[in-house]
Amino acid sequence: MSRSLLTILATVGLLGLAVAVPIGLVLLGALRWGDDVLFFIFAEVLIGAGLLVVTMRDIIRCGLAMIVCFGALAGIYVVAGAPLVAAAQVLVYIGAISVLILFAIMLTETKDAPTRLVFQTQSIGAAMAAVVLAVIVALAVGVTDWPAVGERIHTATDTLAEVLFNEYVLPFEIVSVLLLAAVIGGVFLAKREEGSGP
Amino acid sequence: MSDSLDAYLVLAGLLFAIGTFGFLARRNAISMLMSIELMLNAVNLAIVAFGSFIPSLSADGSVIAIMVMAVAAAEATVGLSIVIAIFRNRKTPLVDEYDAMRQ
Amino acid sequence: MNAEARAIAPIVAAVFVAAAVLVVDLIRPGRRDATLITALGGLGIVGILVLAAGREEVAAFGGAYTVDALTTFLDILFVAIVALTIAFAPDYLEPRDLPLAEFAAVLIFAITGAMLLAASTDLLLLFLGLELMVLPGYMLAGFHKTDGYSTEGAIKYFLLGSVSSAIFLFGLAFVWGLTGSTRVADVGAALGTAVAGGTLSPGLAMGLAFMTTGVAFKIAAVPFHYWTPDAYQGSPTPVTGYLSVGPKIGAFALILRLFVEALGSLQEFWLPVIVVLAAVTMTLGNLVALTQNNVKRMLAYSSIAHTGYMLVGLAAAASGQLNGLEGLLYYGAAYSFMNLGAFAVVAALQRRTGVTSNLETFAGLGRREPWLGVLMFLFLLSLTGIPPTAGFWAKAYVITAAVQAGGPVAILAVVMVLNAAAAAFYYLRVAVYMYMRDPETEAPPLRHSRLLWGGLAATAVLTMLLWPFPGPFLDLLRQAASAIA
Amino acid sequence: MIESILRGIPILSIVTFLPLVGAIVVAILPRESARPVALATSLATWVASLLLLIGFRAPDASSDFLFRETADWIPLFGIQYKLGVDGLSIALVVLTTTLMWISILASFRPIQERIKEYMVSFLILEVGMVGCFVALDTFLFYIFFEIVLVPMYLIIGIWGGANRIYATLKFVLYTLVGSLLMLVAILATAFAFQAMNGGNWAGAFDFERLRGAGFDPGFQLFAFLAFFLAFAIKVPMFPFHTWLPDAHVEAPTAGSVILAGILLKLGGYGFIRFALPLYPDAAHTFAPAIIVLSLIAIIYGAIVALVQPDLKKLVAYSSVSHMGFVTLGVFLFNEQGMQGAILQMVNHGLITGALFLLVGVIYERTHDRTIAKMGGVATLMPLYAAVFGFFAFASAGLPGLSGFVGEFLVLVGSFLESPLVAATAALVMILGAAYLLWMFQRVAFGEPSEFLRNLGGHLSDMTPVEILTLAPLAALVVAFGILPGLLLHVIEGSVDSTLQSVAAGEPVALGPIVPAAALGVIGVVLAARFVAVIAEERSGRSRLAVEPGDAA
Amino acid sequence: MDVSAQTALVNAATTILAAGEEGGAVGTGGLVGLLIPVILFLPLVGFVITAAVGRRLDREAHLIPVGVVVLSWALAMVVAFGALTGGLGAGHEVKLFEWIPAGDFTVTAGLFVDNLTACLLIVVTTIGMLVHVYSIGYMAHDPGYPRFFAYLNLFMFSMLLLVLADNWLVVFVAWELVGLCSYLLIGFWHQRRSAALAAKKAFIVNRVGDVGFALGIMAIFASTGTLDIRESIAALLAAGEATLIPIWIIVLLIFAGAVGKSAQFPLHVWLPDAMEGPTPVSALIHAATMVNAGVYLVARASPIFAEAPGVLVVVAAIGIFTAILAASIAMTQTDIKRVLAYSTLSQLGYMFAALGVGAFTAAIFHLMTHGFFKGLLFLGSGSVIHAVHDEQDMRRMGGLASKIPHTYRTMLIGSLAIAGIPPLAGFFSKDEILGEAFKLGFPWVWAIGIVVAILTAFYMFRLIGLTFWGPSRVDPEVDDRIHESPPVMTIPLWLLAIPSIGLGLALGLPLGDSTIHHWLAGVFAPAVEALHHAEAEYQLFGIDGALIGASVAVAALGVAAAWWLYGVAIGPLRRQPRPELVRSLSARVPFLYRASLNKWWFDELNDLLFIRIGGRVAAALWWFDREIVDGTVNAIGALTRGSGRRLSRVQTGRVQNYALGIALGLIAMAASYLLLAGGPG
Repeated sequence: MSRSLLTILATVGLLGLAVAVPIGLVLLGALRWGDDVLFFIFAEVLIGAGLLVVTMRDIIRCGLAMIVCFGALAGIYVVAGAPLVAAAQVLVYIGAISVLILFAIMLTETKDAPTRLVFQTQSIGAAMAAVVLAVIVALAVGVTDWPAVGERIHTATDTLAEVLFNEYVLPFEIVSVLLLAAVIGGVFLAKREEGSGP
Repeated sequence: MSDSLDAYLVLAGLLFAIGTFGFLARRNAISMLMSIELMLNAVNLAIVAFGSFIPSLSADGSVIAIMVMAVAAAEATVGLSIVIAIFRNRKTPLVDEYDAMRQ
Repeated sequence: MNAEARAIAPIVAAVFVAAAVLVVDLIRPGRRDATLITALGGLGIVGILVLAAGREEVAAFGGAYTVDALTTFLDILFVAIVALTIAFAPDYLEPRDLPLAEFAAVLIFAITGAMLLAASTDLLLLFLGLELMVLPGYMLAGFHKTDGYSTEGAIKYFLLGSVSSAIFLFGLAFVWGLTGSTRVADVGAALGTAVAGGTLSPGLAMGLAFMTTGVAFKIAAVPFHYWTPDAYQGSPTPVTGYLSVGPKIGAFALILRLFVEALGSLQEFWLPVIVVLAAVTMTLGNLVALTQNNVKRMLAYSSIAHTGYMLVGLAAAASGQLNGLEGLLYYGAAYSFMNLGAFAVVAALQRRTGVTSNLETFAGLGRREPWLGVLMFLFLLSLTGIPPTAGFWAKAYVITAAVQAGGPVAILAVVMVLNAAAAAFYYLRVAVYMYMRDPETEAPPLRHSRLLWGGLAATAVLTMLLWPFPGPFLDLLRQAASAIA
Repeated sequence: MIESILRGIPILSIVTFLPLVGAIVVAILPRESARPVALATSLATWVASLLLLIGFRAPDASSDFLFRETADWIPLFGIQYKLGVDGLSIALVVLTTTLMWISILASFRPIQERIKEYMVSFLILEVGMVGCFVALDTFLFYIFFEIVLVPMYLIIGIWGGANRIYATLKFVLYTLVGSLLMLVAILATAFAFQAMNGGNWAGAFDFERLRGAGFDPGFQLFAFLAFFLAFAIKVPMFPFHTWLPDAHVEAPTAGSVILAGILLKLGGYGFIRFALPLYPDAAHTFAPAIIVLSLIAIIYGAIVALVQPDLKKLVAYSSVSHMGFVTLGVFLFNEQGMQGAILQMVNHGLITGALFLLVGVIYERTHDRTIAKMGGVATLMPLYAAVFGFFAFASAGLPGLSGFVGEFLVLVGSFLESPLVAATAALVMILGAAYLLWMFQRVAFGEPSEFLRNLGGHLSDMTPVEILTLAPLAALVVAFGILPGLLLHVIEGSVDSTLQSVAAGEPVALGPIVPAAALGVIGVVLAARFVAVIAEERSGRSRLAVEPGDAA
Repeated sequence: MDVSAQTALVNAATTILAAGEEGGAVGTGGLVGLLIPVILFLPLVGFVITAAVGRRLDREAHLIPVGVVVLSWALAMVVAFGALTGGLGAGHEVKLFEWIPAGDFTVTAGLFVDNLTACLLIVVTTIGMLVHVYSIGYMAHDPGYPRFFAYLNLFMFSMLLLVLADNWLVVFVAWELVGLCSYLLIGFWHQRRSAALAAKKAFIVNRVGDVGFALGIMAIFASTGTLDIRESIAALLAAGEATLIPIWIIVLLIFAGAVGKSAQFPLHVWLPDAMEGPTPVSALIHAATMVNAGVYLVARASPIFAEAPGVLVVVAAIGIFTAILAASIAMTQTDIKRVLAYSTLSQLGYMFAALGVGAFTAAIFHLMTHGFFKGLLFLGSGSVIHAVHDEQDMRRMGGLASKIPHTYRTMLIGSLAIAGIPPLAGFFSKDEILGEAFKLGFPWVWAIGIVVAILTAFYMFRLIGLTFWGPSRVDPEVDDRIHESPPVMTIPLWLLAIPSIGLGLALGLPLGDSTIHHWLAGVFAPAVEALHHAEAEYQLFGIDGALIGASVAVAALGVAAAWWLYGVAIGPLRRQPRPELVRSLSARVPFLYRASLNKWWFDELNDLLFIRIGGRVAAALWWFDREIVDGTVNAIGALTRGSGRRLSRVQTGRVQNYALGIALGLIAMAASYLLLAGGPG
């Protein structure tokens, strides 16, 4: 009883902190209102949800956290000026992939699974490797002078459509073939053999 | 901050690292699959960021991101079907118990 | 037909062949012959189209898709690989009640991806081609879905493969962002100016690292090879044969397009990495292969070692020797046929279900099934690199290039031959079992389909006769190499 | 007349590939015909090779190669199908073809299993060996050099003794290490030549053009070392010889005959034909070290032979000792030494071949080769004992038989260089007599042993076929002993031209490399030893190839 | 024969044989040019035929071998006579064929006859012929009859080649071939382990010397560029000090060969064991011919030996030491053949002593006389052994004089001859050696030689006494069946007795200017000149007479001592043996007695050195080979496989482990690229 209360309190506290920090930063002048705050909050949610995805014990909750994470990312896409991608993100990831994964979770859930160890014995090593990787990427990004960086560009949907079906017609077709192949193979693999198993 | 390419890229790096951690640390096949999705999303974030900040890539960024999403969907399909197939054989989703072949 | 259509025709045709196989199976379910005729006939058409397309160099789709001699060379190789794999498959699949049509269709999808890789001169297309090549691979690995080993191999292959794809894509994104283009030609030009000062921007270095890791994984270079033994061992044997050559050559095609063409100007940066990778890859592959008692697993490690040998060719090429590219392509072709042949023999032995691929299976093979024994011996000799087999010529070609390159690459040549000598041990150990051991239980000889024999004959002839004689093969090889140099 | 006829036909290709045709025929026909077809093929090849001898011109012009056949093979790299023989090659080709039909004949009775495969292996082996001796293209030579491995691998591995798998794998791996490094050297040499010729590959593998090329001394050192390793393993020189006793003991009789009779000669031939003329400077640099190794081999092989309990092993170690004379003679760089070395190669082929046949004769009857179990053979099988004694003395270098002349010429050659070397090598006259006579005494003399008496009637004297296999060898041993000129006239030209091309060489200063290398070698040995000891402690005796399950 | 007749004969011989060659030059061609090869090759033909068809001839197998040897002997006599009468001038050579044409190193096989060769021809062919004949009887019941004669013929060929060859390397060939024959004949009864061992020992010990000889030949070639005996000697002499290899080394090496073949200390150990062979073999090879080869070799090389006086001293020392060593051993041996074997050693020692002091002629003289009387003694001992049914132990003989009279008488003659009792052959030659030694300034050689002479006389009459005189100690079972040998054996004995008695008189007179000196003066002139020995006037009633007296006296002393101890039964001289006295005397010098009985422990020493220590060394090397050399190879293999096994543990089967590996690889890759990014290198 008290544990779930504690959890709720901690969650609320964290959420508060997540909102409070950007506001505080704006007040301090480090952030500007509008996009910056949005970006910050979305980024917070993204990272937080991401961490939850990889750390939570209950895999269904992980899946739900993943949806949150994808949503936050869609928000960032909007901030970045790619609303179409954001839409696609919502459709593809939240609408399709996440659902797929949730179904898979249901299908493969066993009674004893959640009670067992969630993490590998090597999780400390994994954490260190991940940190190092993040540091490397961050450093490399920070040190690099990006060429021809201009203002943030908002891509119009119609130009996008034009590009997609003009310049990118071949990749587009290839992707469809890829999906076709994946569906054929997926159906075959997931199909239950007659007279075998549940 | 939202005008800085670096911020997006660092964010992408962080997400990628989180995905990496999940992949390395989790035991459940579907958790690992989710981690992979996080990593792909990180890549997508980077791609979109480049598209947003580099004029010559403005349209391409979005297109490529969408395509990567499609690829991710395909991968998820295949992956989940394989997970289901092996679950039928092994009755467990814990990948570290799939070690019949080694050395 | 305009040039663009002609250029893309083989890939379109391949997709249609895959679809046709499925449709034919729907109309006449389970009819082996119909499926085979459709698949092999369709592949024949694809092959013809490849040759037709290859008659002139075309840069289609705004330079994203190029048909040059390299494309033609690799496409022919891919078509041959798939055709042979399909020829070897029925004998293995039928006793296990695995559907041939799905197998063939998925396989043809995979090879479509590989063909795309061979022709792409666009980073996005390269990535898509790679995915189209490997995704069916994951499924093929798990094709024997009721078999624990097959699915285990598949999930390992899939999980690691997906991660490596993500890593590769991450790197690709950075390169793309830094060069501002996805076209190989533009990327190359941009990088040429970017590294004019002799240094590399950290972002680019990181991107390069991610990309190298990604492709190193796909070609099963050490230390990104872990998936190989498990996936190879677990997969149905014909699939293993395919996996050991198709995706590997495809990944090398990617390397050629990406590293040699697009990142050619960064040679001085990635050459040392390739040198180290080559040395480590062949040495570890061979050392571990020495200890294997399962032939499929042994051949998996041996395929890692062969990756190392091919990397030597790449290293020589990166040191400015065109021979290196020729050697790499030559090695790829020779390796494809001998390795496919070896796996085909293993598959043939496993016609009876329940037969493992352990070394004991081979005991007394030379007496029980002399022809299979002789063919296996031939493939093993070729893998060892004993003249006059193709494996030898390929090694000699690569070594020549490495020696010409001089410096650390020449030392690689020495490492390579020492490795080849060590490798002889485990290849010959199979021959030891075939000819010098008597089986513990005498199994009656099996009947194999004519298709299998035909396929084996084809691989054997190619293994015996793929010499660097003047002729179409060599011409194509040289043109292919010079197409990207 | 015969010369002009021979010039019209590709006689060398015929000699080389006739056995291949035979092999194919044997493979096609049923197993009953394997023996006669194989024998007929080998005899036909022999006759063809004798034509070479007849067509051989007087030695005055024979620094040049005869019966050349040249065709572009892989023009991309200037690789040619180029054959040609000089006296040295002819001598060894004829030796090969002679021993070959003898071996095949000698296999008629002992080999009953898988006779087809056996004969095919032998005939392919002949292709490889003859090819090695007639190839004038380094690449072609390498190919033939490697081809030899495969049939020998099968011959030892399939028809060999109890521990055959270990032996055959060791043989192949050991040889491969050397020959693959040689391949690198061949390719590097070709490239160096090509670079010197402004990037033109033409002739880059052509021995005659490489011969006078004059490579950079530093490069020569490395290339020579690779060649040296390949040939030293083949010869085999101390300390690369340990594959030999194993291979010999396990190989079937005819396999041992060919192994000792011809395969070892590939090493000596390679030194004379390729290593010396191509890399004269390096040859001069390493000659002192090689001479020392040869001396060690000569003495060491003889001493170790003394205590061998197994007949074949004894003969194997005697081969180490005898082949030491070959390398010694070659690296003296004088006429006597080189001629003696070549003579020694031929004679060793004849004599040791015969000794292995003789061991085979007794093994065929007793299924044992343990010297301690023998005794009194002279009483039971007088003819056998006489022939055995004959070849034992021939092997011990009895003057009047062929073994003496070669040995003595090498000794003379070494005396001219350094009396101390000659004196050391001459000790083998005592040691050789000691191990051979001791062996002979224990086998042939005394009362018939318990073991042999229990065999009773199986111990018949030599059969006509066995006599037929040994008689030609005995005749040649006598002939070359009394008229070594027969051989010397044939090889004179080759010796002169080889010496000429090596004469220009100058030793390269090695500086501190030598002690460093020596320390390195010692270090490797100690380290390997250490590891082996640890490995042994951990898992009983662990050997290269033998796992617990590997024992056949 | 008066002088004019002699001259006429010489002229006739010259005309017939050498087709009118001028005296003093080396001749070629002519009838003799045909005869010499025939002498040589007849026995070879006999060998080949007998080896091929001998078994079918069975008991008639001797016909061809004996026939060819008799023929060979007759021709040899003609040639020898021609040569010794000066009919061949300075010699006659026959070139046969180019044996080894190896560029600069060209060996032409040829034959050469001069007076030295002629002397040896006489000994070799005569004794060879008689031994052949004798063997018909001696080997009559042996199953290996044809084989025996085949070997004997091969030996005759080899020995003749040895003395006839004109090239060092051909000599070496013959040298080895006689060794081979010796091996075959010692081991003739190969079922006997002792025979087989003795044969092997003989060959191997000989090989030790042969190494020296071979190196000597190489040194000669290195120094002169030729191996023709005369040419090379001339070249060496002409070069003087300037030879590539110092002459003293060359001659020392050649002498090493002689030491081996002639069984001189320290390589003498093989000869006594060689008595395991059939007795005719002992007579022919190990007494009369082959063992003399060393003496012949040194004599042949005398001009260059003379250039190295220091080496000659070594020769003399080794010779005389061997003489006394062997004589001391012979004193106590009980095997009749071994006594004779040690006696042979001792007498060979004399010959080397003679060579060493520069008395080359005396050495050859002794060689000839010794050949005959030692051959006689051996054949006689064979007859004795035959008579007592293959018993060789003299302690089981005694009193045989009356039962086998021919044997007894001839052996007595032989013993008197070897003991140096005038006027038998041995007296002349031995006296000449001792006298020359004294006169040429080697009194120590003389002194030891005198002691040896006493011992010789003593042990020979000990032998006669134990064998023929006194009471019979023969096995009673055998005693009744003792019989004299058949004529085919006794006739050769008598034929050998003739030169044993008369050869000294024929060749050794007149004293101081003997025939043998005339014969050999030319051959040894260069050596003698080089040694600068003052040609002392022969003084029968001075120093020479005194020396003769001393020799005779000591010989008589030895004989008397033997009679005193071991008895005598010649006509009126009768005395019973006193074995108890022998025992008490030997008890007085226990060390010497045991040393003599145990042959000064040389066999034990060799056993220790070569069998025990050498065997250990060989075993240790084999261990080294297996464990270190091969061990390294195997360890590298094991190391490779072991590292593979260790590396394969990385493959845990768990995806996450793999992924971590990939992640680490990625980090390493990124790190290395970032490092490289700063610029290449």
